[in-house]
Amino acid sequence: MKIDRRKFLAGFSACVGGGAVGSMLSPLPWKVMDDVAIWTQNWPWTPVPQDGRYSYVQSVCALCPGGCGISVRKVKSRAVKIEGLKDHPAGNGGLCPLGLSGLQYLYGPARVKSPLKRVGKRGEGKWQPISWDAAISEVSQKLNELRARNKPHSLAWISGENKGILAGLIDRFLKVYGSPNVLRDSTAHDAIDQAAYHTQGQRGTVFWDIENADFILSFGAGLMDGGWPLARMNGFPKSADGGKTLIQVEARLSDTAAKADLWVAANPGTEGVLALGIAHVMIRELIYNIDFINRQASGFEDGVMGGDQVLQGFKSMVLEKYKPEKVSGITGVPVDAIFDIARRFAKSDKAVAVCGRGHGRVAGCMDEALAVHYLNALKGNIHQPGGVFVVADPDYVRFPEPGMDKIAEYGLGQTRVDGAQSEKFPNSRYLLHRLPEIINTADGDSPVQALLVSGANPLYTIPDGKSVKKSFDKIPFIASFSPFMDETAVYSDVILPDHTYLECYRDIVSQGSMDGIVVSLAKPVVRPLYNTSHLGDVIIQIAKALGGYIETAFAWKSYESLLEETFADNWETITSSGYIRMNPQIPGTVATSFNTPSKKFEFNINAGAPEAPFSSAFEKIAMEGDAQNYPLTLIPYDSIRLAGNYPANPPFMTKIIDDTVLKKTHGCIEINPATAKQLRLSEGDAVKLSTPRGEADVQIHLYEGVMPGVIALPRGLGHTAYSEEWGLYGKGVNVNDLMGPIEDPVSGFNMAWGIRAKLTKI
Amino acid sequence: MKESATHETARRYGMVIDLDKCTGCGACMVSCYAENNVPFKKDESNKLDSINWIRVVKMTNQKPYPDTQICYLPMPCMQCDGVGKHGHSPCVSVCPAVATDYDFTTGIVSQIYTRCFGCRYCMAACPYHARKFNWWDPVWPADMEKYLSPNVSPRMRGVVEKCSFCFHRYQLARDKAYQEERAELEENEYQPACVEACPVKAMTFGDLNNPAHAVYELKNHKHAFRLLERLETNPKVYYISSKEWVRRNGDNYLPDEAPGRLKSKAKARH
Amino acid sequence: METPLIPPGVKRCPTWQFALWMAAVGAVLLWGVYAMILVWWKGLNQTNMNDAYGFALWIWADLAVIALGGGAFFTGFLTYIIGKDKLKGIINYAVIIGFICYSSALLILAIDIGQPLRGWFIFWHANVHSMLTEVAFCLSCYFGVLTIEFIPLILENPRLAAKPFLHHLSHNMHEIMAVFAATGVFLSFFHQGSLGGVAGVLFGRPFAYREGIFIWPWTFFLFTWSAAACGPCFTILVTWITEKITGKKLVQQDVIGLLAKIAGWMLITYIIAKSIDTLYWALVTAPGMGFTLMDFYTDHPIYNIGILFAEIVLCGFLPALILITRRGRENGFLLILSVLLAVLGCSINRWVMVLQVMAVPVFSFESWFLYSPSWQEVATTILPVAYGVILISLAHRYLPVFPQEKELNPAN
Amino acid sequence: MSISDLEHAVDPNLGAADHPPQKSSGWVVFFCFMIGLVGSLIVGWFLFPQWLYSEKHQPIDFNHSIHMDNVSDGCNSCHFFREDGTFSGIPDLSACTDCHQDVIGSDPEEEKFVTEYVAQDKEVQWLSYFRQPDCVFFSHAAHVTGAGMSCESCHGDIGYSTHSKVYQENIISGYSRDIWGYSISRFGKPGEHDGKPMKMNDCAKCHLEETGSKGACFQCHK
Repeated sequence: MKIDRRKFLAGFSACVGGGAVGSMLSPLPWKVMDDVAIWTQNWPWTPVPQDGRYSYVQSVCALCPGGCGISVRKVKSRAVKIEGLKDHPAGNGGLCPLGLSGLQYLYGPARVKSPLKRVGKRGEGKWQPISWDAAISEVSQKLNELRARNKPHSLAWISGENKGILAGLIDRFLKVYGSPNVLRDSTAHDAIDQAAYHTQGQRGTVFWDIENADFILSFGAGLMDGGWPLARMNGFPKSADGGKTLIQVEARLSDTAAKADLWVAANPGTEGVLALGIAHVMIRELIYNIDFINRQASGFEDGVMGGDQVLQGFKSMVLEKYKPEKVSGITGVPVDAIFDIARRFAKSDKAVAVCGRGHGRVAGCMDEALAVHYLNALKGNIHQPGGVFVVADPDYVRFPEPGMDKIAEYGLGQTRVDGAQSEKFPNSRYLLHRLPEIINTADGDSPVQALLVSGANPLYTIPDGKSVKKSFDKIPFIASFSPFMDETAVYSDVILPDHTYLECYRDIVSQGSMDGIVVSLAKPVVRPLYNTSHLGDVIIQIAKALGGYIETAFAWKSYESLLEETFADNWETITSSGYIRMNPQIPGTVATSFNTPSKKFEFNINAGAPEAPFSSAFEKIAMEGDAQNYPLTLIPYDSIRLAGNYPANPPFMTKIIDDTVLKKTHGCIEINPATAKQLRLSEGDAVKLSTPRGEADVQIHLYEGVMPGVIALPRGLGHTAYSEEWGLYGKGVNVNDLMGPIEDPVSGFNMAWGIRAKLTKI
Repeated sequence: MKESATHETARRYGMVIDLDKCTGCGACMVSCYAENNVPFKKDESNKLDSINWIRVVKMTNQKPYPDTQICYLPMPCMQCDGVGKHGHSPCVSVCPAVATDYDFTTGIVSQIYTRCFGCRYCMAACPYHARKFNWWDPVWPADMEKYLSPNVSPRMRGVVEKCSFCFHRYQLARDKAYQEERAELEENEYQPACVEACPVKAMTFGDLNNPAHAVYELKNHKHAFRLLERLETNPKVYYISSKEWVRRNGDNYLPDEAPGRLKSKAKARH
Repeated sequence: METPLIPPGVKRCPTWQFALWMAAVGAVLLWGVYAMILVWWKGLNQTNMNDAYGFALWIWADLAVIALGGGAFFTGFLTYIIGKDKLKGIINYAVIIGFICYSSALLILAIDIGQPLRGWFIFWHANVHSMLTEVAFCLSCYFGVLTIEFIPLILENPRLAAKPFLHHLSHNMHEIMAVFAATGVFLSFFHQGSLGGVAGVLFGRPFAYREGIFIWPWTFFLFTWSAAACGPCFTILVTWITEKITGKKLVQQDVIGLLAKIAGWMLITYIIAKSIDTLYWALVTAPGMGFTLMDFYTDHPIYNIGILFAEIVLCGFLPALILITRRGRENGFLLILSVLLAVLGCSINRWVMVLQVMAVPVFSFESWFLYSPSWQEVATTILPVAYGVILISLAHRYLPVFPQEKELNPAN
Repeated sequence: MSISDLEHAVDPNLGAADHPPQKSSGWVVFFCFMIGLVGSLIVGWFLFPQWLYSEKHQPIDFNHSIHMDNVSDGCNSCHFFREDGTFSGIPDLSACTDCHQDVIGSDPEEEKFVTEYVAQDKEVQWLSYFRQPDCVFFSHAAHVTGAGMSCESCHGDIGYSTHSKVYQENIISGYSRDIWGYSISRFGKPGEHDGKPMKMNDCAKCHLEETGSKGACFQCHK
């Protein structure tokens, strides 16, 4: 038979047809269809989290100074979730979004996985992994060299560790080495503590007894914007089950202002003036705590200074200079409102006035801190429940006095590079923001020859980024101990990565309360993931490498053994319960606690701290830039959804940022619709933001809650480091780059709250 | 242990959120991400393709400075009981493949990712935008897969997901109860992650049918309301706000209508 | 010598011309296929849809082509069941257009779902309460019916008809076509209606929600009705376009006139019902949910109140009134204008009932949700158009689609 | 078929009617049809199941029976409930090392276990015959503690096996064959001593019988 094309086609079709029928009658198509569907339900690239025994490790959060207790849920050896730890004195089970995101730092792509040595140009991002021995000798060689050149004081250490054993180790290391230059960020607390020192003569940390207060008069403090553990705000704001009163003074409707009973929209920079206006009303209407003032205060009434010179007392100064009408003119707060606030504050049972803008990461103006502190004195709530306490810092970190050699003694005798603790600023411990300018204007070599950085990201956080970078370029050697590839780590010469707080022991000192200061113990929740090393151990290792008496001063076996040794009798308690309390407060012990020459609360600050006489102007705080070229005022603001300082926002936090704050890579600038209308700007417009310090491209967001004429940018955006997968890289604007520091004449602190700015449409 | 197959909801788990307390911190959202293996992308600024099982919406009273007020509104899945509380929530009735159902023992609306084939009809049906679509394959960079919880299965691209009131916590609590030979759960044994995480305790969770649970009383607060009550979706998430403009924002009203007057009508109906 | 491929007695363009035409349309098709593969491979992130706007361009295209493919069932109904024999002059073409529309609709659905390999769950794990389930079942079944209706026509290709088996098969299928037509009408009634139900049952979406009877919202009936009205209009429109392109008269004008007249009456009754529905919705249903009519419209170029006017008056009453008057129908320009308007009107209706539903904010604090399609969406939406053009070109060239063609165009 | 092919024999002067219907060789068509039919049936019923499952062996041939003889609490001894009500499933190495710190028997598999795993502190990558996919939440507590079911009622007599059976993995879905059940057609029932099939329908069937309802989705899904 001849098989032609037609026959072949017919046969082939029949065969295919038969095959189709046969297949349908077999399991093949149906099973394949089902199995393929099952395959889509279990795509190999969709992870399957392994199950196992669940356990919880109790520890403490180290991502901000709050030190809230955390409970970490584990599945076998993996940490899967961080939750608030109930019954922990800090946080009491509550945790902010940052603390909840902690595991993203631990497992995230921004980790530095081993010691690294720079091989490219600085900041280029080319690294070579090196061994720990090599990394430590990189540092010790440099340090040996400085000592050999008799320049130990040209070593500086920028440290984010403020309290506790690590801070103690760093202080001790520099002391033994021979440098006075431990540099730390000054926060609002530094100003407030100093105000307390001037008026009460007590050194220590101020805390406001929020828990027991029923009325808070807040001068811009971001109580609910992440500056404070939110759980402490229990009862504020008012709600269906009662609650306490909060008055928020702020130029922008922040989350705190939104939750306040009353939002007082004062001109930015006039908070101190407003406080004195309120004081004026209290004094005039005799609604201040007359008993306290009469018995416990000095300098309130006019005094006599030898001869017929009259020393003007606080009372007449305020009555004379801060009449509500005048204050209203300066602050923009209606006269009625000033009276109203003063009366409500005065008549509340337990009222307290607080300050510190936003997260309180900028020290601010001494006048403002003083004015607010005076209000508390007028209320008579010093060392009273619901009032203000000054607590001595915990002194559990006690090391034996180290030996010193000549070089170290010489170095320690030099003045600090940042000018803190100098004759000019005797009471300010650190003035980190002054460092760039000092280096940049120094003749010849940089006064800092080697810089070590731990727990801080100065390249991001110090104002005026450009000049910070310029000053870093002049420092021959920079080493970072950061566990993350942050801006400063990227710009360093060698990185000796620390563990994260979830991989090691660490003592964390929380904010104080009536029950005392809480010292918590961070525990290793998981074993270290990478080739990192505890900063404490690294310090001991470096000391060992330096040898001699320095080695002897750090003769501990390891950080852990030092920790155990330090807590001694408390070790049992702190490991089992997770925390110990120190220095509990006994309310009302005022008379014994004021340490001024008069043993009273001093309204006359110069009598309070005679070593640093100054006079306060109590005026609106100045601002950089001229109104002619820069018609608007730029203020930075803090948000609880943005980690403004160190470390940078984790992806979960970035995910909850509103699209009115960050849109794709554009940071949004808040502007009042009325102001925008004048400038012919509308929602979403791309604009160039210029200040005397720099410029940036931003996007307009119309916000009724920001004062006309003022524009607001959030802190915490505009990162240029971390991993790109971190989701924050190159997004928005770092407002620190657009502002310069303004030096407080009394303390030297940075008191800049804003800067003049202009917007031009692109 | 036969479970009733009749359509009467034994327990109706629900939530009462006090908007006066909520500070908009976002801890509920982050806690939810961590609890439920919610992924993140490099850019999450387009909130319309960003997966959130609970969103905190910022509302303002639209008044000029300085009379402006803002109120944060956390919105999980409302776990609607549907018209007449028969479990016909807007989304359940439309799903063509039974990838979502109403559980008559808890009143919780499920979403089964492996059943869902991504038609998105339920998203169109839900007026609360509680349902989110996986437009992308989820990716956890570096070692981040290690923090994934085994109690919630990660979702693949192409399916819808939504808040489950942390049903796995209910399951785990029940396992524990079995082990301890108990039949009933205590109020505090089953709490969703968001409720537990709220640092200001603005959220309360429990069985709306159980007089011993806090939500039972709270839902009858004079300032309590639900979102879009007039659509008869019968949400199980209640809100409390002392501000009239907030309550008004919770639903739609003709110019001559006011929330208070209508609400009593709505309550009488159900 | 083999049997020729082209039906006898008709004139077709030269091969090269046809090839060129096919190549041009084929290029568009390939573009669409490329986009389709992208969507399947990379997922729906290739579109500009989002969580608020989860139904978008191609779902509108899907609904529109199903409505416009309604010409097949309604013409079949008129031809085989009512017995309007005159319409046999156009029924073949109506079936082909229906086949194209429905196969496109199924393809679009396969692209639109996030997990195409699990698409069969809609059948296997069906939820009988869902309008979409009803759509899927009826759509697939009716597509099967259309295929069966299409097969005899394919078998009439001269070369296939040369085989006795196929010839007889074709003949016998023709004999029982009325049964399939009836089945098609039944299935179409339900799935067209269910598509209307898809939006109408959304009681969480005040813009879409309609009251109704038993489980069926009024949109259920309106959709069926409008498909019956506008489907034939689309058939007429496509026939006219085909005639213009081929430069030949293919269907007798009285056939067109009859279909247009019926469509006109369907349209006028539909648009009256639609107006009543709209009024009831605007005055009773929506206010009951706290909405006024103007809450549903904004000053956006697409989502403004003009769209309601366009749908009901400009693309509803106007074409309906033209089509029901003899003078209107007999004026070639007015006829084509009115069928075009009717087709537009139906498409607008589907757009409004699906896409505007997504755009309208339900909360007073929300703003409008806007969306514009990505190129992948546009390409995959054009894909069925290219595919339809190709199928029509092939069918016209090789199949005796128009029985009156020979008569209307005597050879030379 | 390309256009030109189609066009090849076109002669506009000839219509279909001019060609006499050609004789079709019916038996050839029938024969080819049968080849296709039978061939595909063989493929579908016999070759396909072979191809669908890949066979894997347990890293250690485990003897359940001998363990059952030596433990006090039956299955519970190794597969126990934790305090929180979760089920431990396949034991970790640490559970084995209680007894197997050193080789205690004469079985070469045990020796392999001790030298390759215990000595090196390496977990054994057991293959789980009944591992449900990630989307499933299965509560052993509800079934065993709550409903009083025995292990055997689902897992069969695995506790009396002396060798680990071959693990068959579906190469498309990755499931263990035991989830599907033994026979590909699912005709017939699994043997008395076999584990039960564990696809969703199997669960639902039992739930319907025992509780009167298939249960809500979330009862078994996560």
